Amino acid sequence: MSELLVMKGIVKGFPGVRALSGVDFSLRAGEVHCLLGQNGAGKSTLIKILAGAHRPDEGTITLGGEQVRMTGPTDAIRLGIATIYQELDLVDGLSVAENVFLGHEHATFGFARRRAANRATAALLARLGHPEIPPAIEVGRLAPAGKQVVSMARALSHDARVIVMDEPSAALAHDEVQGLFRVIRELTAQGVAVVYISHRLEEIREIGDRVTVLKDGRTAAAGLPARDTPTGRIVSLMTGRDVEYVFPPRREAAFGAEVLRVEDLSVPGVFSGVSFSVRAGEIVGLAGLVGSGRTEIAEAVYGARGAGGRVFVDGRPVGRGGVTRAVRLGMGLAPEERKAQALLLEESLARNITLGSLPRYSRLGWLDRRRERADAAAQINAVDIRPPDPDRPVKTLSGGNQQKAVLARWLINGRRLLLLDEPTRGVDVGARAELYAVIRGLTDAGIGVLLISSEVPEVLGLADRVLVIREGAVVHEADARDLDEHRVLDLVMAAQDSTPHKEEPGD
Amino acid sequence: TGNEPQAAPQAAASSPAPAATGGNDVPGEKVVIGFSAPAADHGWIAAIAKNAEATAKRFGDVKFKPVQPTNDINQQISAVESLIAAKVNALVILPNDGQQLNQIARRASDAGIPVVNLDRVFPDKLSYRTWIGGDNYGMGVAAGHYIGTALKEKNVADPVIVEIQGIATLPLTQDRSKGFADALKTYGFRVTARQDAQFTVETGTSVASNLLQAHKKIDALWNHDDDQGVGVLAAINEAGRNEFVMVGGAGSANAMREIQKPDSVLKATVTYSPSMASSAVKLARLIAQGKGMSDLVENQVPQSITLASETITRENVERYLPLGFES
Amino acid sequence: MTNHSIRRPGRPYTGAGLLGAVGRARHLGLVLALALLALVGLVTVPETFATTSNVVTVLALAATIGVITVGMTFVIIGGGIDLSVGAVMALASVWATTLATQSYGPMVMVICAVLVGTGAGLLSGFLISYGRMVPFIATLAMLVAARGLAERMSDRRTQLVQPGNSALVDLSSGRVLGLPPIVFVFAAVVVAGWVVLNRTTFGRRTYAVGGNPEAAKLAGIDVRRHTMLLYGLSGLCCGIAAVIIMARTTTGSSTHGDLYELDAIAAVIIGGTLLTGGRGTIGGSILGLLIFTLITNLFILNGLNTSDQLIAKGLIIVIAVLLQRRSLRSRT
Amino acid sequence: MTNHSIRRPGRPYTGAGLLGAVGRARHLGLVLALALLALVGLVTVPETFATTSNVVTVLALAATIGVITVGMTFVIIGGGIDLSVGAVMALASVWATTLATQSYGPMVMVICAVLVGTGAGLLSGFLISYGRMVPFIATLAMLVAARGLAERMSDRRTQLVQPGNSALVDLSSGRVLGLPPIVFVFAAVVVAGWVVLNRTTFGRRTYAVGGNPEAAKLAGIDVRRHTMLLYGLSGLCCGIAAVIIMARTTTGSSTHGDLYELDAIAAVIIGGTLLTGGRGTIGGSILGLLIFTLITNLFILNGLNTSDQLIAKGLIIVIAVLLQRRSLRSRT
Ligand SMILES: Nc1ncnc2c1ncn2[C@@H]1O[C@H](COP(=O)(O)OP(=O)(O)OP(=O)(O)O)[C@@H](O)[C@H]1O
Ligand SMILES: Nc1ncnc2c1ncn2[C@@H]1O[C@H](COP(=O)(O)OP(=O)(O)OP(=O)(O)O)[C@@H](O)[C@H]1O
Ligand SMILES: [Mg+2]
Ligand SMILES: [Mg+2]
Repeated sequence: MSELLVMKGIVKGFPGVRALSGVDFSLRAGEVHCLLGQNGAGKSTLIKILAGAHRPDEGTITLGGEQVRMTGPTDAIRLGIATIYQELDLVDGLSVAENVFLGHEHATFGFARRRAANRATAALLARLGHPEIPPAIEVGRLAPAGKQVVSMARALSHDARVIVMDEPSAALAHDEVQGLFRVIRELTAQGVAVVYISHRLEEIREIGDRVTVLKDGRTAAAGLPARDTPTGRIVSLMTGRDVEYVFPPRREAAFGAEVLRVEDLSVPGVFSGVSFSVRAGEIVGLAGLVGSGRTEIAEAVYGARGAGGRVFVDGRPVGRGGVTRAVRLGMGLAPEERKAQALLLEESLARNITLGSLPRYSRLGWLDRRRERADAAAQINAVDIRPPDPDRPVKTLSGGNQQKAVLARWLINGRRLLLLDEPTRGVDVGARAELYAVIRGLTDAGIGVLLISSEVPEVLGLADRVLVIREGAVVHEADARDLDEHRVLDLVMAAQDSTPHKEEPGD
Repeated sequence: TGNEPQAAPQAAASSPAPAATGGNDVPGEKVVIGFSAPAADHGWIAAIAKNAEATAKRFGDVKFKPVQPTNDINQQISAVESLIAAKVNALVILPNDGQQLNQIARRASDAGIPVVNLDRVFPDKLSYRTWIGGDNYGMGVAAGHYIGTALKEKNVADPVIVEIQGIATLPLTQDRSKGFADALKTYGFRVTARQDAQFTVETGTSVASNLLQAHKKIDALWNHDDDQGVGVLAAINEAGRNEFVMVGGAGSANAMREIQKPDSVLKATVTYSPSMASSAVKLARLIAQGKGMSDLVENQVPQSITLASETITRENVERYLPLGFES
Repeated sequence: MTNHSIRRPGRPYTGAGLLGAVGRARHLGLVLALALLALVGLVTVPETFATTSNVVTVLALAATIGVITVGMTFVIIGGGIDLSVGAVMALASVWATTLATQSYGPMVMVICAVLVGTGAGLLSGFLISYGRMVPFIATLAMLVAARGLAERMSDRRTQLVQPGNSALVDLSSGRVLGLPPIVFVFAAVVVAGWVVLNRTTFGRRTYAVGGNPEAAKLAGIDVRRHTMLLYGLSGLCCGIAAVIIMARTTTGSSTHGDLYELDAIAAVIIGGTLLTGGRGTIGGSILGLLIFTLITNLFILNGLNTSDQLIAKGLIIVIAVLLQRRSLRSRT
Repeated sequence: MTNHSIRRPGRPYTGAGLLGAVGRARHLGLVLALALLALVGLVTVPETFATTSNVVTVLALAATIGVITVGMTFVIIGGGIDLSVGAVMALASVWATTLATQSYGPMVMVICAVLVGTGAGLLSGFLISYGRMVPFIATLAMLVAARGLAERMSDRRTQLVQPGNSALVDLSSGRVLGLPPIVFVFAAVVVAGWVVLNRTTFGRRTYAVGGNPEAAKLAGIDVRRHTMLLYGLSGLCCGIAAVIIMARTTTGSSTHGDLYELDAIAAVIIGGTLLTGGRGTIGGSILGLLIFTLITNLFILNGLNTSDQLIAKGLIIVIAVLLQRRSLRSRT
């Protein structure tokens, strides 16, 4: 088969880093070409070059046999290359339809034809399996999963020859990924070429045709068959070593005293009557669909959201003190939207890591910066953030490394209970194993963990006990060893509703 | 004081042209005169600055050193400080606020630099050698008398009298209002409504148009300032009102031309002439050169000179027109 | 505190009807505040407040800043700010009333004002988008420079509209259907602004440019060009405002429009537009402006002095905003 | 696009030497602009510009707004804005110079000014953080109300510092080591501001609250309380500025500090602090302020007329900013 797109010798440097130092990549019409690599390997950078968002320092791009030179995103769009970026790139203040057609609106003499746009958007959303999202609603009112769908609709709206998807499944739940795959198959059947980036290897097996692996800004292997290449080989190509993609052994010792007790917690319209406890050294997993209310439960426990019911840490009530009191009592939350909710993008890595423990470094308000730096450096090593430069602005880190920075914040001593909401979203396989070990290590130190993850194997493999959440209620509670993936999925989906939306009675 | 409506114009005080005062204009030793005034964002103050500069240019023995005009007291202090540092021979200062600038004027005087205080007065007599300025209280009195007489003639009982001030926080505004109220009291009248309008055309329009709504029938209106008066008149014309007499203030050429029109509501204006700046520069020159005023017997320039506020009406406007400042 | 990231933004299924209701409810606080002010007017000065002529006065007063506010709404939604509006209006009024310009008649004066305004706006826009200056600083520089130029041109005099050009003044003193034409100009600008913002691609892109410039750029929008045009639009509005102010005061002057920038920005923000850009409505801005204008009107009708006016104004602003607090829960 | 992200945020952990170098490089544009202005001064008015007394004049002139600028820097880094600074300073000066207050002597006057300033700041802060008002509007309301109250308290008169309290005036007219004490007050406030911003948890939290309030909240920072304190701090600075202005002018007056808010904000922004919060330095703000002050000083010394001054000022601002464009590539 002939190559539709060839990128050759692509080099791209940012001040202080060389993100790409000679990448080759080729794409055929009608294939799904997976791009793999560790966090920071340069995947996003490569596809931003393909999308015209970055200009390469060196290298050539050939599309359909002709060399192209792109000066901006418009050029890429005109050439038929549509991109779903890793970081959601939607405008909150505009409607779904307006976002989908932003930059190529349906218009007559500058006047927007809203009805036509809404109709076309509804068709695209239906094609993506989400006819329930109204095209006229403001995008800011959608949850992350909904936004991801809109981003996909936007890419589809371009009638592109090449569609690039940078971790589109990171914000999606199991069943929605299937919907995405269905659409990808439709596209490839029409001859569209898809570049697919994901850290979930099982997805690669399922949807991918060929695989290109990047390592440290170079092509480590190109065009491997996606289904037949052994996992071990792919992982070692990515990481340069053998990683056992397994969960750390469960704790043998008995759990300690209760660190967290939640009694009859409820937020009207979202969840109600949630009660559970977490013991020292225990990992409790919350399994459920996107939209089942897990994030809200965690936020309510953390005091970030007004809720009825009572929460105790080490027997002390959290009460009305909100987050500040929760943190003082020893809680920590790694929220699911790292950019919006966790990171100071402009600030350095070190400052981001120590943000949650400033009182530790202060005497009468005065900062002990030496100790602060030492702790930050230690955590950077502990979770292996690359590059391990404490002074680098977090904004310039790759997505997965940013996620690690969020976790690192709460690894600094003094925590009693960690609430981890999708802690491995966007984290590469190698790092993932390390993170699992880190989390397990925490519990060995006597910390309790509440783990939320949309990846059922992760919940089952890491947690000691699992709570299954469906439509805002705990429907099942069991030891993780007594559950398997099938059973959890059954429990989770018992009530058909699997949309990323949920009715919420007014605000 | 000469506040009677019929007082004759005093050419010497109102004209920027050098007056025929005998030996005073004879060239003397070279002197540097520093000059500081508020920002010329207003016709009257702009005229002050222009008059001062024009007068200084007329003398070969005067080096004129104006500093940045500003409405910020803090900056005016620095400006005067820089003039003191430059060791000028005399200072002409129109302070944004006499009280606030007093300290620095005092410092100048203490440093041996004679200060001619223009218009807004320093509270401390040690701070200046000579004060020359208009009569704000007298201005109010003149306006009050004109309106009082006019209303008495028409036999209006319990008239609606409206007053539009300039910047309300300035002492000069308060003096004008007091004079106005005092004069009206002698006729048994009082001010019905009073608003301030920041001295600009546009604020004049908006305040006046609201006031005209508030009072469906007005008998007399005194507007402190002919600059903002242009806006006040625009609002009056827009509302199509003409049932009252209006009196202006300061004596701009615009106002005088308006007074000449038989159908205008503006019947008179009471002067507060920016020509005082010309006189101030001349005084500063005389003081610096150690001369007295040749028309006076004394060997020294007087300590204080208060200009009379005159009332310009259709009858005498011809005589004043050449002296009016373009706002 | 950006609640929105935690709040799970309700009802995906809201229909158009409901959406409309939400839109109206959004300005409920402002409408309430306005109603309250009107009530105060009816109680305290019943015989003057509710007259047609007073309503006309309020509208005519609102017209100048109103037109500017429309332009400002665009700029702020687009993620910028324009401090130069008052000064640019002054410059346009001065330029249009120079004797040279006036000799060509009122049409040319209007065209001159509009061109000067638009030109100044485009220049600010150019400095911001291509010169990469911070909008606050670039428009501050424009403010200062435009006032200086206006003073220089007019030699600090108030320039009267010549009797031969009184057609211009008739815009304010004339009556069409019982209203001064400037009120229609004001209304036309508001309607045009609304249409452009809500019904054209230019308007919708303005939200994108302000809300997420990076995303706008990736979607192929020429963010720089668009930004420049936004300031041009604001300048255009200043030019139109200059025409209104010339009609109302019969003059052009470098002192016109002092501090209009603050009033216009305040009206826009009280109307619910975020200073950070990406959100906002023309309707809200105009409601905000009317509140301010009505406050002044009420005070003068009641004969309050300025100091009391100021204190009361501060309190009223706080109350108006707290009234609509529920519909406006965001920082900056 | 936003290149600035790549610039290191001031290498907090490197040695003092490096810190200095980076700091200097960051403000290179400003330093260059300042140097250029100094050069102009040396060329045009060589005999007066470089004198000690002129330097003292510049510093004394900068002191009032300088102190306010320090507070403003905190507020803006914390994601807010404070329009009320000039008015609060005026109110504090009036309150401290009422006869009742003056009867207790200069110490009480100073304490009174500082308390009034802090109180007003905390009140704005309360409205913003607990009343959830937009900072622009809340502080605008405070501006208006504080001016009104100041006018009312002083009955619109300028209140002189009584002869018995001349110790206060000596702060400006006295000399310590050849400089007026207010210059030391200014310096002390700048140093204290720098230390708090860079060496304490309060400062660190300020960056977090301004950079991403949601993240700050989830990291356990009491964002509301912190925001309130930031405005309190700004108010405190206004109180100190009131003491300086009383010393300089020997008066308290409701007209003090008119438009200081614009100057202070402009200085902060020209100094590289983003209006969106989360970034910025005290040093930059002070450099920005010195540029403005130096411009004024040069104009004074050269005796330019106002209109030309304004035009020139606009141009200089543009040039200063373009000079540092490379280090400040962000919108708003
Ligand atoms: N704007 C930038 N400025 C500086 N460095 C950058 C910038 N963008 C990316 N980098 C650096 O380039 C390298 C590659 O980043 P990239 O985002 O392409 O990684 P990635 O493979 O997509 O990782 P992930 O799986 O975590 O998303 C990283 O070291 C990152 O820190
Ligand atoms: N109005 C809405 N529009 C769209 N989606 C909504 C809406 N309300 C709720 N949702 C969905 O419900 C979820 C809110 O619940 P929550 O975030 O607690 O679910 P979750 O189980 O934690 O899901 P996730 O796996 O995304 O963390 C959102 O993620 C979103 O998918
Ligand atoms: Mg990536
Ligand atoms: Mg969630």
